[in-house]
Formats: sequence, C-alpha cells, structure tokens
Amino acid sequence: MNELARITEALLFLSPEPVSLERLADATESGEGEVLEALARLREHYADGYRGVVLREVAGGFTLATDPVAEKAARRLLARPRTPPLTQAQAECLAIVGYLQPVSRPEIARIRGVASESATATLLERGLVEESGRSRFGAVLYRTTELFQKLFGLEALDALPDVSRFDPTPEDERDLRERLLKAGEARAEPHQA
Amino acid sequence: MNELARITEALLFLSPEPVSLERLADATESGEGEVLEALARLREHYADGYRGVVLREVAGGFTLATDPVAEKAARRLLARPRTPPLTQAQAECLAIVGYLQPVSRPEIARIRGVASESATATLLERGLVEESGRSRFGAVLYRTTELFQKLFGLEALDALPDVSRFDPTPEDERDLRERLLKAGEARAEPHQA
Amino acid sequence: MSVASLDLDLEVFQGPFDLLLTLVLREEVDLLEVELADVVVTYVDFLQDRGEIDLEAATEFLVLIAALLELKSRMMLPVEETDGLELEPSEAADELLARMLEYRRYRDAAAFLRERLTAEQGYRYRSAPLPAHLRRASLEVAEAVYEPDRLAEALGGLLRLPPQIDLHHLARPRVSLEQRLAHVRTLLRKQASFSFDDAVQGADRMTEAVTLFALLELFKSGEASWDQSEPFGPITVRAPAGEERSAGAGRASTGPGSP
Repeated sequence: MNELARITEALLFLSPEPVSLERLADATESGEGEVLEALARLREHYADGYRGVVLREVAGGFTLATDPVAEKAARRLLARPRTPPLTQAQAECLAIVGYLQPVSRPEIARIRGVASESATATLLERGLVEESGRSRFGAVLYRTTELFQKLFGLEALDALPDVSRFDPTPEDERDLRERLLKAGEARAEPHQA
Repeated sequence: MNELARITEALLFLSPEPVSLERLADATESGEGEVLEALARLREHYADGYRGVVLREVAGGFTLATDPVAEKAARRLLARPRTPPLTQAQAECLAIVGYLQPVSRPEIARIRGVASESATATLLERGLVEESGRSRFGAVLYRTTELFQKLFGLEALDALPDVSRFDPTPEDERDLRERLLKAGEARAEPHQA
Repeated sequence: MSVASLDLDLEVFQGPFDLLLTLVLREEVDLLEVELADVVVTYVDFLQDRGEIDLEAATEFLVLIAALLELKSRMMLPVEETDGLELEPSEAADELLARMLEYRRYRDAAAFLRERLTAEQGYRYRSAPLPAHLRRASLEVAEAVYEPDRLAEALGGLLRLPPQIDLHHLARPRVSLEQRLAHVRTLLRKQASFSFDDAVQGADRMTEAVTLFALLELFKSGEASWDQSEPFGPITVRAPAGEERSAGAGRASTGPGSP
C-alpha cells in the first residue's frame, strides 16, 4: 500500500461520515485520479468476504463499514440496539419522499389516501427525511437526508431503482380496471355526492 | 483471515475504546486463546508502516488507531478549529492558571468557591492548560501551554495584561494568590457582620 | 386538528376519516356508497367545536375530500349529461384507476425499502469521537482568537469580596417565658376567665407562641384550665374553680391541653 492509500484508509477510518472523492483529494493534496487509484488499492485490501471491514460507496462518498459477518458479535459487544424496522406507513412515506422529493405532506396524503402526520414526524425524528423549504402554497416540503442514503446503502439518490419497476403489471392493471367498470355499471342510477 | 479474525477486526473497528481480551472472547463466543491467535493474524495485516490504520495494544485492551502518517490530512479533512468562546467558568479557571501557575485543582476550587472539574477538563482537552507535576501535598499542578499563548496572542507568559485595571481594591498590596484565596473563601461561606 | 382524529359515522363506513380514502384505494369500501356530504358536515361540526384551524391539517383534509369528490362525481356522471366532456364510463373510472395504480407503485416501493433496510442492517459504521490530538487547534496554525483582557477581567472579578451581610436592621424579638407567665397570672387574678385573644392582643407571633407555652405551664401546675369549642375557635382561659374542674372531663376532648 502506498502512502496515499495509507492516508486515505486513515481518513475513512476517522471520518464519521462518508467522504467524497473531492474532499479526499483536497485533504490529501492529491489529484482525484490518484485518490481513485488509492481507493482501488484499498478495495483490494478490503475485498468482500475476506475481511471484517469493507469499503463502501454510499451517500455520495466512501466509507468503511463492518461486514455483516460481525453483526451478532457487534450487538453483543456494543449493546447498541439495531435501528428499528420501518412500519408500512413510514416506508410508504419514505418511498414517496425518496422518489418525488421535494414533496409536501398534503401530496403524500393524496397519494397514500391517508393523513401522514405521524409517519412523517417519525421519519423526521429518525433523521431519514428533513425539511426543504416550502411549496408555493406554503406547505413544508420534505426531502431525504444523507443518513437515508447511508442506512439504505445507496451511493446517491439516483441509485434508487427506477420507480417504474414497482408499477403493477399490465395484467394487474387490466384486472383492476375491469373490476372498477363493473362496479360503475352496476350503478346506472346517479347517487348523491 | 479466518472468520474469527474478521469478526475481531470488525469489533475493534467499531469500538471507540480499547477492548479487553475478555470482552472480545465474550462477544465472539470464543476462547481467549483463539482470540489471541486471531489478533496475531490481524497484527500481520496491520503491520506498522504499511497501513493507514494500526493495531495497538494499550492499557485496557486492543484498539485500532490511525498511523501518524495521516495526521496532516486528517486535520485538513476533519479538524475544525476548536476555539469556541470561553464560558465564564472556563475563563476564570484559565485566568487562575495563567496568573498563578503552577496551581493545583483544589486551589482553583478554593478561589472560585466552587468545584471546577468540568471547566478544567475542557481546558485540558482543548490543550490550553496541561499538567505540570504535583504539589508537595500530591495534588496535580497545572500550567498554561504554548497553544494558550498562541491563541491569546501572547509573546510570553509575562505579557499577560496587568490585573490592576480590573482590581476592585488595587491599593491592597498583599500577594495576588493570597488575596484570591481569601476572596474565594469569603464567597464560599458568607459571614455575618 | 388532525385529519386522522375526525371520526365518521356513515352508513357504509365508521372510523377515522383519513382511513376512508385508503380503503377506497384498496377497494375495501365502495366509493359510490359513501355519502361525502356527511363527511363534510362532520368536518365542519368538528371545526366549529374546535374554534381554530390548523392550516396544514385543513389542507390535508381538503386534498383528501377533493380527491374523493372528484373520483366519485366522475364515476357517477351519466354519459348523456357530460356536455362537452364526453366521458365514457371507462374514462370515468380512469381517474380512480390512475390513483390506485399510483398508490400501488409506492406501496411496492415501500416494500423494497423495508427489505433494503433489513439487508443493510448488517453493515455497521464507526461512530467514534476524533482522537484527542485532532480535536485541538493545531499549534502551527493557531491564531490569536481570544482577548487577553478577558483573563485579567475574570481574575479581577475573583478578587472581589462579597458584600458583608448586615443583619442589624432585623430587630430580634425577645420574649421570655417568665414575662408571659407573669402576664397571664396577672390577668387571672383580675378576672375569673378571659379569652386568649385578649391576652395576646397586639402581640407578634413569637409572643403569641410563648404565651401559649405559658398557658401549658399553668395548666400543668393546676393554675389555669381552658376550653375551645372547635378547632381554631376562640380559647377561653379560666381560673380553676372547684365546680369547673369537676365538669372538665366533658370538654376535655377539644382542649389543646387535654390529659
């Protein structure tokens, strides 16, 4: 390992947050190309499956993390509770903020069909989303945080899979449509709104 | 690297404090002999002078730490100048050490009329004061550091400003230390006339 | 108010309003059977009770109710009345269909996120404070940021002696038991009975307390007795005439010095 790789390793070890290529280059007073080379060397050292620590690229930067092989022992040693899983409501809000950001609470409610106050509050409290100004109607807008990217192992926001991947299949869609039409036809008589 | 060595590496990576052999054995549910072997393997990986991170055995156990080679870069990346404004308690402690040095912690407490552990600890951590031997009663003595002089723009210690401008009774010609102790004791237990 | 706390009691649906649209989107409630006018009436009643409007919550309500109204009216519009709109029955359902599909998309994205979070739980990041030497300003680049006078001023403050507390102005009442005993005995000699209030008229609390103590002394020595018909009521002090002492048992329970 050359000196730049050694220094890069130390910086990633010390920094509590992922460090971008640019900041690594600044701190080491090197070019980004050199740092990328150093990172490649580090990656060899921290090859998946061979070490307890792995080099990861998340939230727009590089960081070291422990391999899941150590999860159980780490829990015994640190007695730090795992981050609680997301409830369905929280996950839905997070998905909407993740894909549509910046997005307001009324908009989240429109899509979910349900007021989303408490789920949004929890996501804010857990640091997964944050406020991001106001819409032109004055509603608070939300976006995801770096912690979100870190905890979900995303290199960047656009590393989220394309949202069309979650669209219902054409068969599901046709099926749903037919059922709706039947419901409509069953009521030829107008009802009161 | 076998699995135990990988897990041990991960545990040392995560823990901010040195971890004892016993705790490593507990967390990995292994024998201490096995953990020692794993540590030996790790030591090969973290050989001094080849990596940015080194394995250290210090009082209390094993720990990973950065090699000094990365010090400058780490400062550029992470060290924000830690010079927040001084609190009144810190300013008083620092003044006492500055003008009376060397001075012991019990003396600081007597002069201020209150225990001053946390202010002293902060000054120590920020490198403004340091230990300077012990008094004949065994109390730790403090003095100011070179960093103190730089942060206050002082050429030398005797360049500290004259106190008489702020002295409520400048005509009192007794020794400064004696006067401070007297005043401190008077503040600690108010006497009735 | 929170939209979630608006409780509905409709023919086809009972529960919090904010569940209604979800159930419609999940096809668990038939929108055509929901009387939306009742929902609005309930909301207006609720607002009236509250007397205040939380704008964010009101917006949420409007968004939800507007969506419901739009969906429902489109589904109900008879073809011949859609002057210029020419909504086919299939188009009428389109809006609701689009909404349902959109919801499903994010429901499935949510499932993906939950799985992803679980998968990522195994990776742990280090969160340790910086080593002490990196937490200090470095000597080489340290600049003068503190004002030396701050130290001189702090030390000057520490030289200040606390103001002496002068207690001379506090008159210390001195009341002796002997004085009060003499006072009560004098009163008893003058009259067979008198009220305690008369005995301490114009006196301070200390004097009252010592007088009561004097009375206890006199009771002990048999020089006086007293009675009080109710707690905090007037106390009558008497010289111990023979007939009164024999009647004393009957009233002893209320007297402060009862044996």
